[in-house]
Amino acid sequence: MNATLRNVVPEQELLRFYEQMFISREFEERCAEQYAKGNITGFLHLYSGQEAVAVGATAGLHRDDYILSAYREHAQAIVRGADPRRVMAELFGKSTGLCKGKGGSMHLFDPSLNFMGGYAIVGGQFPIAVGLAFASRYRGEDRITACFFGDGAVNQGTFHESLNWAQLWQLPVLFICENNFYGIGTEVHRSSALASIHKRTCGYDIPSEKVDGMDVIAVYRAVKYAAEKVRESGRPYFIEATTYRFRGHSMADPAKYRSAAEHDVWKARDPLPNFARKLLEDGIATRDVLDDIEAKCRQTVDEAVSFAEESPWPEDSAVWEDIYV
Amino acid sequence: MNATLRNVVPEQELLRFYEQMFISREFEERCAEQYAKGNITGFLHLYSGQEAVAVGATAGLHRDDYILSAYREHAQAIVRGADPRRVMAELFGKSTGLCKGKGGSMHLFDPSLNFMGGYAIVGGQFPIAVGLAFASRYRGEDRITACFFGDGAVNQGTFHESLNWAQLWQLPVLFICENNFYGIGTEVHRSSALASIHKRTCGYDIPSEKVDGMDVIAVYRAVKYAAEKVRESGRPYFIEATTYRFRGHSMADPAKYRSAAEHDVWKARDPLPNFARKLLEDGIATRDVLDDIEAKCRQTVDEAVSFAEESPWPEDSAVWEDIYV
Amino acid sequence: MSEMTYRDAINLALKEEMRRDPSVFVLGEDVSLYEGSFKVTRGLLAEFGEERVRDTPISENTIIGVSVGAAMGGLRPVAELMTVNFALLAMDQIINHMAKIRYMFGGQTFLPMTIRMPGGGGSQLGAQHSQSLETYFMHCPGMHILYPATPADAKGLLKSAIRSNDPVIFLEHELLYNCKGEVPDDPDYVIPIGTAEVKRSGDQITIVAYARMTVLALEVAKLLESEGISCEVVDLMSLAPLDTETILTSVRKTGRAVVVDECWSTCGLGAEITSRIYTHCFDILKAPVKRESGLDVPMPYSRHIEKLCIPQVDTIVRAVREVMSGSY
Amino acid sequence: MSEMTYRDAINLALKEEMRRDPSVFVLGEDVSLYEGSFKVTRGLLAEFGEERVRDTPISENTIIGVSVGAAMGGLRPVAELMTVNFALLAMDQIINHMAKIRYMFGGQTFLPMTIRMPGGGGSQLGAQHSQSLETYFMHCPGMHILYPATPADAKGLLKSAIRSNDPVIFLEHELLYNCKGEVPDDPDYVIPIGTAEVKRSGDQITIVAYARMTVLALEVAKLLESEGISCEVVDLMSLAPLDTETILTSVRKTGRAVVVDECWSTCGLGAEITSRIYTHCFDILKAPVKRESGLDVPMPYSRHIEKLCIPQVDTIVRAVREVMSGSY
Ligand SMILES: Cc1ncc(C[n+]2csc(CCOP(=O)(O)OP(=O)(O)O)c2C)c(N)n1
Ligand SMILES: Cc1ncc(C[n+]2csc(CCOP(=O)(O)OP(=O)(O)O)c2C)c(N)n1
Ligand SMILES: [Mg+2]
Ligand SMILES: [Mg+2]
Repeated sequence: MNATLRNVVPEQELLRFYEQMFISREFEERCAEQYAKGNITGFLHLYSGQEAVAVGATAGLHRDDYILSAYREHAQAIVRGADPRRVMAELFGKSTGLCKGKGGSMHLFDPSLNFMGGYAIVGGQFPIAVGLAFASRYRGEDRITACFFGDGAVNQGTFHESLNWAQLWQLPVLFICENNFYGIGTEVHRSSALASIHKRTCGYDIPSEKVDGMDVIAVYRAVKYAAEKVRESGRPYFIEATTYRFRGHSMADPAKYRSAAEHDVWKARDPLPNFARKLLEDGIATRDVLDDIEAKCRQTVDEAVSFAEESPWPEDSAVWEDIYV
Repeated sequence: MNATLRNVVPEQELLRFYEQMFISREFEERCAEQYAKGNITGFLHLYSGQEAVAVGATAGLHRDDYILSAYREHAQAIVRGADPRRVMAELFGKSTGLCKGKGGSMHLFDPSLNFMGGYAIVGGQFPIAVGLAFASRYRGEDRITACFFGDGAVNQGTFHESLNWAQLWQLPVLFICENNFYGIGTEVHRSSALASIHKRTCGYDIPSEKVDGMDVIAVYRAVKYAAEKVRESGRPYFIEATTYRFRGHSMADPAKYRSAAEHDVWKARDPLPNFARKLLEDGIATRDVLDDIEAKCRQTVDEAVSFAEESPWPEDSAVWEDIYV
Repeated sequence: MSEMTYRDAINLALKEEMRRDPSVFVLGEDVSLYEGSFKVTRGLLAEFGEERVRDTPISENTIIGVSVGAAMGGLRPVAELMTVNFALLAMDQIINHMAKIRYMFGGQTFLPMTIRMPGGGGSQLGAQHSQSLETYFMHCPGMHILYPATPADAKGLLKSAIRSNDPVIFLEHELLYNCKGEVPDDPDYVIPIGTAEVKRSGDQITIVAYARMTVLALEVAKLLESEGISCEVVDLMSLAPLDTETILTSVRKTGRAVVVDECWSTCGLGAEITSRIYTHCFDILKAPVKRESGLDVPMPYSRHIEKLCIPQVDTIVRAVREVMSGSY
Repeated sequence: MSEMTYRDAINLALKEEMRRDPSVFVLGEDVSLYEGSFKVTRGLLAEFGEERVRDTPISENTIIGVSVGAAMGGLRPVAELMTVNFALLAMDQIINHMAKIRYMFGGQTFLPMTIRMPGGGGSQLGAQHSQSLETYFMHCPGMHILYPATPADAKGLLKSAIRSNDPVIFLEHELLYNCKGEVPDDPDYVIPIGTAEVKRSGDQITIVAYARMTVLALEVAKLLESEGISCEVVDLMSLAPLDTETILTSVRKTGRAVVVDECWSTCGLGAEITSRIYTHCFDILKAPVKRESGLDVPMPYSRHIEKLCIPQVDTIVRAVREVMSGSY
């Protein structure tokens, strides 16, 4: 196992995975706190539990590759490199936020990182991802587009139209479904006739596979392999990562539709402690090293909160800015 | 062969198939004439070449079953029992038309025949068909819903949403794709990543099959079988009938995107002369019998044209009627 | 009369109509097991069961299309779109189909269906989740549009909607769900579609408003009373058909008007109402009519600028004062 | 100057802009091999090849979404929706995405894209294929809306649209495609977005119109000249941003106005323009402003009743005469 891990990923990378997962979790939990305090408002969808997907997938992509996601995207933005301070400031609605406070939690965006947005309309990002991939090919860029979405999004018309289109035009899109088994309160088999989501690509001749989304290494390997396939072939590929959100859909949801037993099963598969255990068992890190990483993450998030608190509100005039060029 | 035909369908039925196909063709060709004269205006999409699908499929359904279609639906309405005079009057825009002249060629409707409409938005009829099927089940009616559509419609979001929905809710919908290989000027493999349309139902676990849409008996058998399956199981089924339109997409289309050679191949498969030949060969009809049928059809269409010509225009006040109950 | 929230009044109307008529059923995303994302359908599954209270996939256009088909097939669907913003995914079925089917089929069918949609801004939900799209529906003939301001109206109007044989769009304001009011207990309490109501009498100026804007207008009227400005508040309730007569009668009395709408200003419903007032009251107007509308911007997230985009008590007060001090 | 049709002027603008800028590409249903269902994209495939002139599946929402993505990725897509009616299938990408993306992402990206859409009624296409949806686009901030009346304007405006760094909706009237006019040969002939034009001077009454309604208004003006009624015709050209100043300047001169729009009357753009005229010209108006609009009905097929639903030369004449004989 030790050998395997090290063979797959350099030691420093493994520690980075842990750090990224940890800061993602920490960030979300602090968001919940700030929401309770009234510093964050609106809809807030936390990613806790799904960290292995964002971290593994992002590591499997090139930095030039485009990433798009839905509204549960804080971790994806941060893992791609967004400054946690500016993400938190965005959530506070401050002018120093990633989108000047105009987007909020659901609409993070940073083109300097090729992070092409969080979208709040379920399924809205599919065609946009296809269009970005077309632009890359048209311009002769060596880049693919990774499009994240949830299990609930696969029944939108855009899913179908976009998968067909990506394959028809032979575009380099990597579709990554984060199947956390629920769209708000609706379990996947209650919204999808074929609940095994990766199988739904058969109607478009798009190759697909399922991966354990609680295992950061598995996600990393699958995405790395798939991304290279997409890059070489110029054609789409589809990954379903099975995972779980430990919290409700949003802060308004106590998630009573899930049993405690179900929750426990998944809690036992929490990617953070499990990956930490592996790192320790395999001798890749000592507890001290992990403690240092965790402390550093906590501090970063502390700073993010302070930064957000101290930042100014947008000027009134901002209302009229950024509509037209 | 003789035995087979007679075994499958009673003799009188076979003659009725011929009559229905013939009147459908005759009706369309007279429409073309009336369009040239300026008596029919707007968009006019003719069915010539596809008659075996409407006739075979309708015969495979119960009279109580709902039928919905797109805008190329004159034959489907007439075969279901709509009065050709009132259909022609509708095309002329007369007040005696099936829809009082308000619908026109693309919007035939006759609830007394359970003919639930022609729709001009590609893919618009899918969800409506699903809703009708739900109403039938809810009300405990022993009826299924047959939904006709073209090969071009399968890439609309509604196709996907509706197939998933029909299977998820377990509704008695029979999807019948008339694959005439073109959506206006676009050949099916240029719009669908998976050009074998019946295979596209794999993502919804809906059984499907392909049938020769130029063979009225084949269509009849397939639909009869499928309709019973749908009726018994209460679940959707999908038929792809391969066919060809001998004319352009609409009267405005000279159809230059198809080769003469391709056209010839399909012309040789014209369901009318081929079925006539079979009836003669199998001794089911003499040439005289067929001549009589043809003459009768011509007369019916003549009468339809006269009726339409002589009918009055809608009153001005009709503009404000039929919006609200 | 019982005191209850706007949410509970809607819930009650749903239950009463479902009890009354077995052809009424409810469908939408998370309306059944989850009892609605705004909890409006609470208790429905328990009372009416799975066949009549149906969760759907996230397929908005098909939710409406299925409702159209079900209505054509003899049922009375009450569809919920989780918020009005998602109606933009269903415009094909709403505008191209629902609103036209009766007409284009020559009156041979009718669609007794209701679409319920929470909407409105002010909750820091950002540009894609804060729209007020009432004008989009009003512009298209073939359906009725209702938008209640109070719990009682919510009950009475929703019951009319469900009983109507025409398609009805029933809008609910997200910020009103927790507002309380007295609601008639009568299970046949219905408010006729197409009637506006003078919610407060006054004789110096008319404020025309609807939904949450009516609530603000009433606050404004109360506030300004102490300054000696007497405002009459006309609550539209039905956006389509629009009860022009009630508006004009009020303006003919007061001679001045402010029209408040929450949607984007340009081509918003305030333009239509203002235009009607001018056309019919031109000769008796004492001052130009003023529109107090949502700003023509996508909604920003940050609450400090979001509030600048939606009419507020103080901006309406300002508008009223301006019209009061204006003259011809 | 060369004489050509509205169709050919659009075609020329497309070709010139594609020659000028390799990032411009065209996509839509049947735009490539079939050269467009109205033959507007004739010759494009031959000159620019398959990568730049792209047929798409019948997936309207995705046509717009792909254009949004391509624009974000550095291209200048020019999407054709076969007719404006199908925009209702794409409202999610148009209104929820295209119009909001720049704003909600804090100005960090921009979408230099154009959507071309033929539209309008009068060809006996029935309720689902005869809509005039310009008001739906005007109501939503975040995009420009252009709608030319002449071949020259079609060329100049489409070129501005394609060069614009903001999303532009470019409407084309189906009944104007064969109309001819003189068109400037200059490959840099552009008409600034946001400017209306006085297409005919007059001093007794202003007719505000756009697209095919401008063509009718000009006929009306000519007709009425012989009766001694001098009409000024303001052609909007840009529906958003709306050039209010040009409208008001004209009305201030004439003191009377008829606003002609082809869309449904209620909450149509005529309401907005009328409301602006009243608000700003109240004191100088000599008679009430009249709106001559499409009827609030789904479009019937039969030509004998269809024509009652769209403003015609004689109905506009009647409206002008009415305003001329009215007074305050
Ligand atoms: C078009 C649309 N319909 C409905 C919603 C409301 N909504 C927000 S999230 C959600 C569930 C999505 O579930 P899934 O795709 O599985 O993502 P997850 O929340 O599990 O990450 C719904 C229905 C929406 N935002 N957009
Ligand atoms: C939503 C929508 N998009 C585009 C069109 C224009 N259009 C009319 S028919 C058609 C092609 C449809 O082809 P297919 O489904 O194969 O049917 P066929 O005409 O071959 O019978 C198109 C694109 C439309 N009517 N509706
Ligand atoms: Mg999910
Ligand atoms: Mg076809």
